[in-house]
Amino acid sequence: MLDIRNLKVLYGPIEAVHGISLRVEEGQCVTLLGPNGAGKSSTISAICGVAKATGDITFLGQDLLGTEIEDRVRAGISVSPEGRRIFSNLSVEANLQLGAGIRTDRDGIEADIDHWFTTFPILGERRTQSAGTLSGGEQQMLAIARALMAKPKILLLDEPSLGLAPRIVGQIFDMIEQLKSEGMTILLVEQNARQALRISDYAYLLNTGTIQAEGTTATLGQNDELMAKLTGLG
Amino acid sequence: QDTIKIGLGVPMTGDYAPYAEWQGARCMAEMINAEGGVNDQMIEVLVQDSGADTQTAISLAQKFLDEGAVMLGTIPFSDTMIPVAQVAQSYGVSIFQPQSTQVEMHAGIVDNFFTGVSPDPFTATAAANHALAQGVKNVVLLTSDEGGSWSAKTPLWFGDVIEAGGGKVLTKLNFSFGTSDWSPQIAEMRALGEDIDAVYISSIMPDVGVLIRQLRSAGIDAWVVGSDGFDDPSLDAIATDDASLLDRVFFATLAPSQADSAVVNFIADCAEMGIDVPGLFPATGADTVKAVAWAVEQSGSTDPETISATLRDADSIPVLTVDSISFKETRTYAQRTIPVIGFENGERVLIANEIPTNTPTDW
Amino acid sequence: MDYAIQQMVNALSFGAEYALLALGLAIVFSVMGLVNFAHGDVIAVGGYTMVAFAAIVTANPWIVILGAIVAAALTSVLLERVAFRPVRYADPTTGLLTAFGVSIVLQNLFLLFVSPRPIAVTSLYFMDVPIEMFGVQVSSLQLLESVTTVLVIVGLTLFLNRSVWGLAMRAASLDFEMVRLMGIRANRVFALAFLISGLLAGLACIFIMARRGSVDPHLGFNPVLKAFVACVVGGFGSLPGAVLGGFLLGAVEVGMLVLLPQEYGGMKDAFVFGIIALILVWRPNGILSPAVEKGDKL
Amino acid sequence: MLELRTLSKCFGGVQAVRDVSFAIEPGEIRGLIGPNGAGKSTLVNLISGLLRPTGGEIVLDGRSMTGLRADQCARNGIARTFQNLRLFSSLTVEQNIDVARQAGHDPALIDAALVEFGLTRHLARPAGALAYGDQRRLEIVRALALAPKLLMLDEPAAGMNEEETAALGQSLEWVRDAADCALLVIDHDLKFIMTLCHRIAVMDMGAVIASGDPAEIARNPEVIRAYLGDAGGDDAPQPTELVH
Amino acid sequence: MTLARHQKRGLIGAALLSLILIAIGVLAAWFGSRYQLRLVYGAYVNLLVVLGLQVFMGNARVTNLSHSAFMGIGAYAAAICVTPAATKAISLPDAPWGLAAFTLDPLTSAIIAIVITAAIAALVGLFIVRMTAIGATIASLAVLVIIHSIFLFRTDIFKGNQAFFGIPQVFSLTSIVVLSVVVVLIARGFRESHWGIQLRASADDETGAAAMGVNVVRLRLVAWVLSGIILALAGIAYAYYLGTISARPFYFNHVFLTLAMLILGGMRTVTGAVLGTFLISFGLEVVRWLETGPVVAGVDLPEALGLSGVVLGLVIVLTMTLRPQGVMGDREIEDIILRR
Ligand SMILES: Nc1ncnc2c1ncn2[C@@H]1O[C@H](COP(=O)(O)OP(=O)(O)OP(=O)(O)O)[C@@H](O)[C@H]1O
Ligand SMILES: Nc1ncnc2c1ncn2[C@@H]1O[C@H](COP(=O)(O)OP(=O)(O)OP(=O)(O)O)[C@@H](O)[C@H]1O
Ligand SMILES: [Mg+2]
Ligand SMILES: [Mg+2]
Repeated sequence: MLDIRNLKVLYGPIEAVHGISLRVEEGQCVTLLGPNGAGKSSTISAICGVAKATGDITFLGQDLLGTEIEDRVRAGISVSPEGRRIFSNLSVEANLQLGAGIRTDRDGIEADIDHWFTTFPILGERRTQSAGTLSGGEQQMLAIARALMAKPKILLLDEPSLGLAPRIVGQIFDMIEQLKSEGMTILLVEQNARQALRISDYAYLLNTGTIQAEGTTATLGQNDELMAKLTGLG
Repeated sequence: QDTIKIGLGVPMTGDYAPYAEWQGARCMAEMINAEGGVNDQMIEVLVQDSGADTQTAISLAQKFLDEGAVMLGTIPFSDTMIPVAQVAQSYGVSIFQPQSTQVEMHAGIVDNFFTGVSPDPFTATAAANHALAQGVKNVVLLTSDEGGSWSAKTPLWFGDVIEAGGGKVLTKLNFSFGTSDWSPQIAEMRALGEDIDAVYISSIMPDVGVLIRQLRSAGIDAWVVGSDGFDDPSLDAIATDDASLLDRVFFATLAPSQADSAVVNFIADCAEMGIDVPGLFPATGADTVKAVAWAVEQSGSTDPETISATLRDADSIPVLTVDSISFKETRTYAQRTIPVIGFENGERVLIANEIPTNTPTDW
Repeated sequence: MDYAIQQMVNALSFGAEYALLALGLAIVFSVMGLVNFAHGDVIAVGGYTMVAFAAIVTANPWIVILGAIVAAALTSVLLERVAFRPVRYADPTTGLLTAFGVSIVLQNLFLLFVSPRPIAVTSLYFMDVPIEMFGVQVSSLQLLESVTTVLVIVGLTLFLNRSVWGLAMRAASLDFEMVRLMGIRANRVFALAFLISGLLAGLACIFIMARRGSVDPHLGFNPVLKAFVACVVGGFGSLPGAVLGGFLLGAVEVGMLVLLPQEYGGMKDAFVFGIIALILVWRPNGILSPAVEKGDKL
Repeated sequence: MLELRTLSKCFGGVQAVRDVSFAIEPGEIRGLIGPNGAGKSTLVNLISGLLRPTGGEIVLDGRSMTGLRADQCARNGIARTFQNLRLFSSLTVEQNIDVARQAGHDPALIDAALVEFGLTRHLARPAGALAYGDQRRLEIVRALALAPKLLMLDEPAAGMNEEETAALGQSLEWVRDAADCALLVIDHDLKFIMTLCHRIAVMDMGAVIASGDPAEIARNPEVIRAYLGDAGGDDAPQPTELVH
Repeated sequence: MTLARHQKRGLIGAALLSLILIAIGVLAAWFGSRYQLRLVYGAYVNLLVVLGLQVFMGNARVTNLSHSAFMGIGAYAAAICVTPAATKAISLPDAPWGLAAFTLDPLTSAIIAIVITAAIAALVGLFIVRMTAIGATIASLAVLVIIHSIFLFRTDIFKGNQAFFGIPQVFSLTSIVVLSVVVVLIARGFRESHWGIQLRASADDETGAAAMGVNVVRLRLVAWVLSGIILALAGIAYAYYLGTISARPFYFNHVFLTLAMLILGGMRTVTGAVLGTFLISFGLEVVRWLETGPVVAGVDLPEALGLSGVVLGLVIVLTMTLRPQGVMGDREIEDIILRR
């Protein structure tokens, strides 16, 4: 579904990702792991067109590089970005409405918003509050819900568990599993390696902008040395 | 010296560009030069943009002086005229300003200064005399501090003359330049409950045009009287569709500007020569050039001090805007007739053109 | 009594004009945090278009009006494209100064290529007819302008709060890229905001021109200056704030004109702005922006 | 040293903090955990003066801090870091620290802290150009320049992997000893909190629902219900196994 | 007290700037025509204004549009004190409070003018510094209008749009060069001081700064008043050289011009302020010369009046779009010459 070859990400003169290749098949959940500054977020940014990149990014057979951010979203890519980036001056509800900006089915949108308010009741309680005043974790929930409002074909999640309480972390991973079982394709970036590996099919380990290891989670899971490195636990 | 240089460091851009005396000055210089110049010497008008900035104007004056200018021009604001005159003094050069009606310049601060017009009390008096002649009794004065004494004091002088002539100032109302809705002032006038014979205002276009129309649509049929600020082609234009709008409007100004007057003909001649002189104010620049040329011719000298002395002592100096002016008695401002312009069927007519004698003296 | 009512009507009509102008500023501000000092020059473009239309094309006032509105709207969109797009992500100061620059350029272009002097346009005089209503005199123009302002307020409020485009506009000022990540064509969001602002400028231009009957390079400067103050008083970026500020300013201004003794008339602007300043001391962010306690939140 | 007495904060209808009372002793490292929106950051905002309490009292070393502005609190020795970084991005690292420098601070301590947090080589770089992790560390060093009596850290380990988190924990212990101040640490990384803190307070719905040493907290059924849940999956670390 | 690294570097930078200022003055005095001397003097006056503007705008990063009015206050206050009573008897016959009845020496007058300007700045500043950035900017615009209306209205004191004349012309190029050097040192000193850095920090992140013990409101007020004092100096230098002032030069046109200077050079640094002032002052002179349609390299250029206005506007727009932080950005002169 998503096929990336020889991707380089550039911030001005700095190259943050040095020619990586990765694939996400339809219905799969693929995880990117790696320490701070490895280039995970940069890769996500490049896929949605926010960061400048070279190489090949093909999505559903269509070449993405050179297309506008908006067109990529309309092609079915949706992201919950690093740093959440909720619209802080809009209400929680308006954030979700904007998330469905490309949809036209009014009733469907209403229903989906209600769905999210039941999934994350705290958001429901804050529905008219301006999103900037939400707590860190509430904002994270909102960002994930907003990304899903677009009904994407592929969902890019950049550290969705960041700043969330353990109970919600569990809920988020359960939700990802659920989405996957409904056929959603997911590209996940996580620091929480164990949990991420548990629910994903395939994983890439990034460090300093290059891929250091990759494999199905089953094979990776057997590689103790690698696991130790990933989790830092030993 | 090959040419007779007149230096004009004046605003060609910015808010004060409409004064534009340089346009008329250039045209007049070309006319004189086309006839062979003065005493076989050509007149050269040096023009540079001061952007209405005093410092720049002074620097430019210095530059023109160093280049040998025999006469200078500046924007008609005393804050610029005074320091420019001070700089020019050591060169024996004077300033000739053809539009400056401010009273202040005549208080003896500088004496190397001429203005080709009479100060505001004279225009106010000329206008008031005509108003009295029309039987005006009750007047309303509109004043503003924004245009200096021109807009703040001229109406009061007008009122003084009216009261001296048996009339009455009903009230004074305030306004700002750039007003496009006069309804608060008009409501005040209606609330007076008395018949208003005339409304006096020293302001500029387009405000004046707006005032006239709004007065008329509010059913106030008083004379609208004013000064040189009225003298812009866009005033005539408000009556394009309804000539009667201007029927009860007149103003005292710098020069007769009705059809076939010297100024109007001059503007037409300039247009033929390919020089755009868009109205009375720009045309007045011709006076500067004409006066200098006359002085050079009379004295046979291009020494700046001689030129100034010749102008100062002459009984009668021919200029473009009025038949003649003289500085002999007044020293710094021109003794001359004050034209009063009115309208008939939307066309300008010269109503009066006399030297007022009953001018207030408190200035 | 009649007199008081008359002046109140006048105050309302002053306010309507300021509100209309302030709305044009507020909509652009709410989208990209830009304090658009060039708004007045967009109005002037409308005015000059009228001159050109009346002189070259036709004197039919409706066509002249249409021409002016279209020209103002197009100018506004064009300015967004050439001048404001590059500073889209920049801080408000940068935008403000850019708009300053644009305004200076436009004014000087008018001076250079048209004229520094006022040019009369008489084709809109017909809009200004005196009407007596309950003993109060209003001009049809005041009435029309007030009605227009009210319609614009209602329309804009619905649009901004109900439509996705409206939401996107409000969101774009803080995180433009994220709006694009919602699949919303952000360039169109900005173009739309400037289009609306330009249309409002065009409308304001009609009323200003109908009243003044002439255009010069500074046509919009003074009214827009007031409109800024209206925006700040109401709370910059808030549309209801802009409207409230506009009417408040109108009231204060007419009030000062009426109440100040003539000797102090010259201080009118000082008093008007002084009163406004006092309001700002009471509510530093404008009347309609509630004092939110942000804490460490953004 | 720091004592909170029935501290409360309302935002319109939302009671973000309600009647919170607790005390922090000198040299203590206190953990603060709780579900999202429990009011932890709000509590820190109240103590640091960024928000005004709607009720209650904050007392530092016997002096009331209630109602003081943020800058006054800071000068009285209450320092903090932010959940969303708030560095002065156009200033250099050195200048960022200078901003916070107070009369009573110890230059040698700052130098040592720069070494401890590995920032020495970045001194002349603009803070905005640092990697995210380094920015987090800079916030801590900057706060130390206030010569704080109490240092509050809002999710310092967020976005760090386990190795980095462990290193951070050690650095914080160093800070406590070297700067001789008490620490209040908020984080959702339980392992980090439970290793680092002597005592932990748990907040939910604005109120403190439990307080005690790590072992007590991990066993508390209320805490498990409100905060930990079944912590997702079988191979996730169970609370009890985190206690050392 | 020991100086921090950036403060030592700042000393070098300030010294370099001073040298440049002195050099320009000396060059002008040796080689310039009288006309050019006047231009250079004008440039130095504007430099003082721009430096005054920089002290507040550059450090607090709030756009101020009222600076020319404060320059006006300084100029008028000094003028009223220093102008001989005999002259004032003619020019200010109705002056209240005996303003027309005394004469002071230039130095005392200048000190009084500075004190008065600082006091008014402090009063106005109390309001301004509490507002949000855009609010403060528009409020400063209101301040400009208010002060201007007062100048216009109290003709008995200020003469409004008429000339206030007869001010002793005691300043020369030398005095203003010395003054500029002093002001550059003050501006640099403030920027690198503890307060300066705290203020710049608050511009980056106000909440963060407050939490680090920075009293943002008080610091802004300090910068605002300091800025007012420098602007008063500029006004005094203007009045003491021209001998005649009026309300007009202290209004919008001057506000825009000096603002353009600051943002072209870069408002965040003192070097930027200096650079921008001289670039625009001398650049405009070139444009003004081009407008007259000179013959350049054998080509007779057409007359293009009104160019300077367009150029000024374009400079602002292009600077903002291409280099929003001005030519210098965050760099002072020493950052270019010395290694970081
Ligand atoms: N806007 C930027 N400008 C310059 N360099 C950047 C920028 N954003 C990221 N980088 C650099 O690119 C590299 C990769 O950063 P990236 O954010 O992709 O890492 P990451 O793997 O997501 O790390 P983290 O776990 O901290 O989120 C880092 O060295 C970072 O410093
Ligand atoms: N300025 C504010 N205005 C309105 N509500 C607010 C404001 N700040 C916080 N809140 C609300 O108060 C509650 C507590 O927020 P707080 O930020 O303290 O949570 P937290 O415990 O830090 O959560 P997290 O772990 O997710 O960061 C939240 O529900 C939030 O929506
Ligand atoms: Mg990342
Ligand atoms: Mg929090």
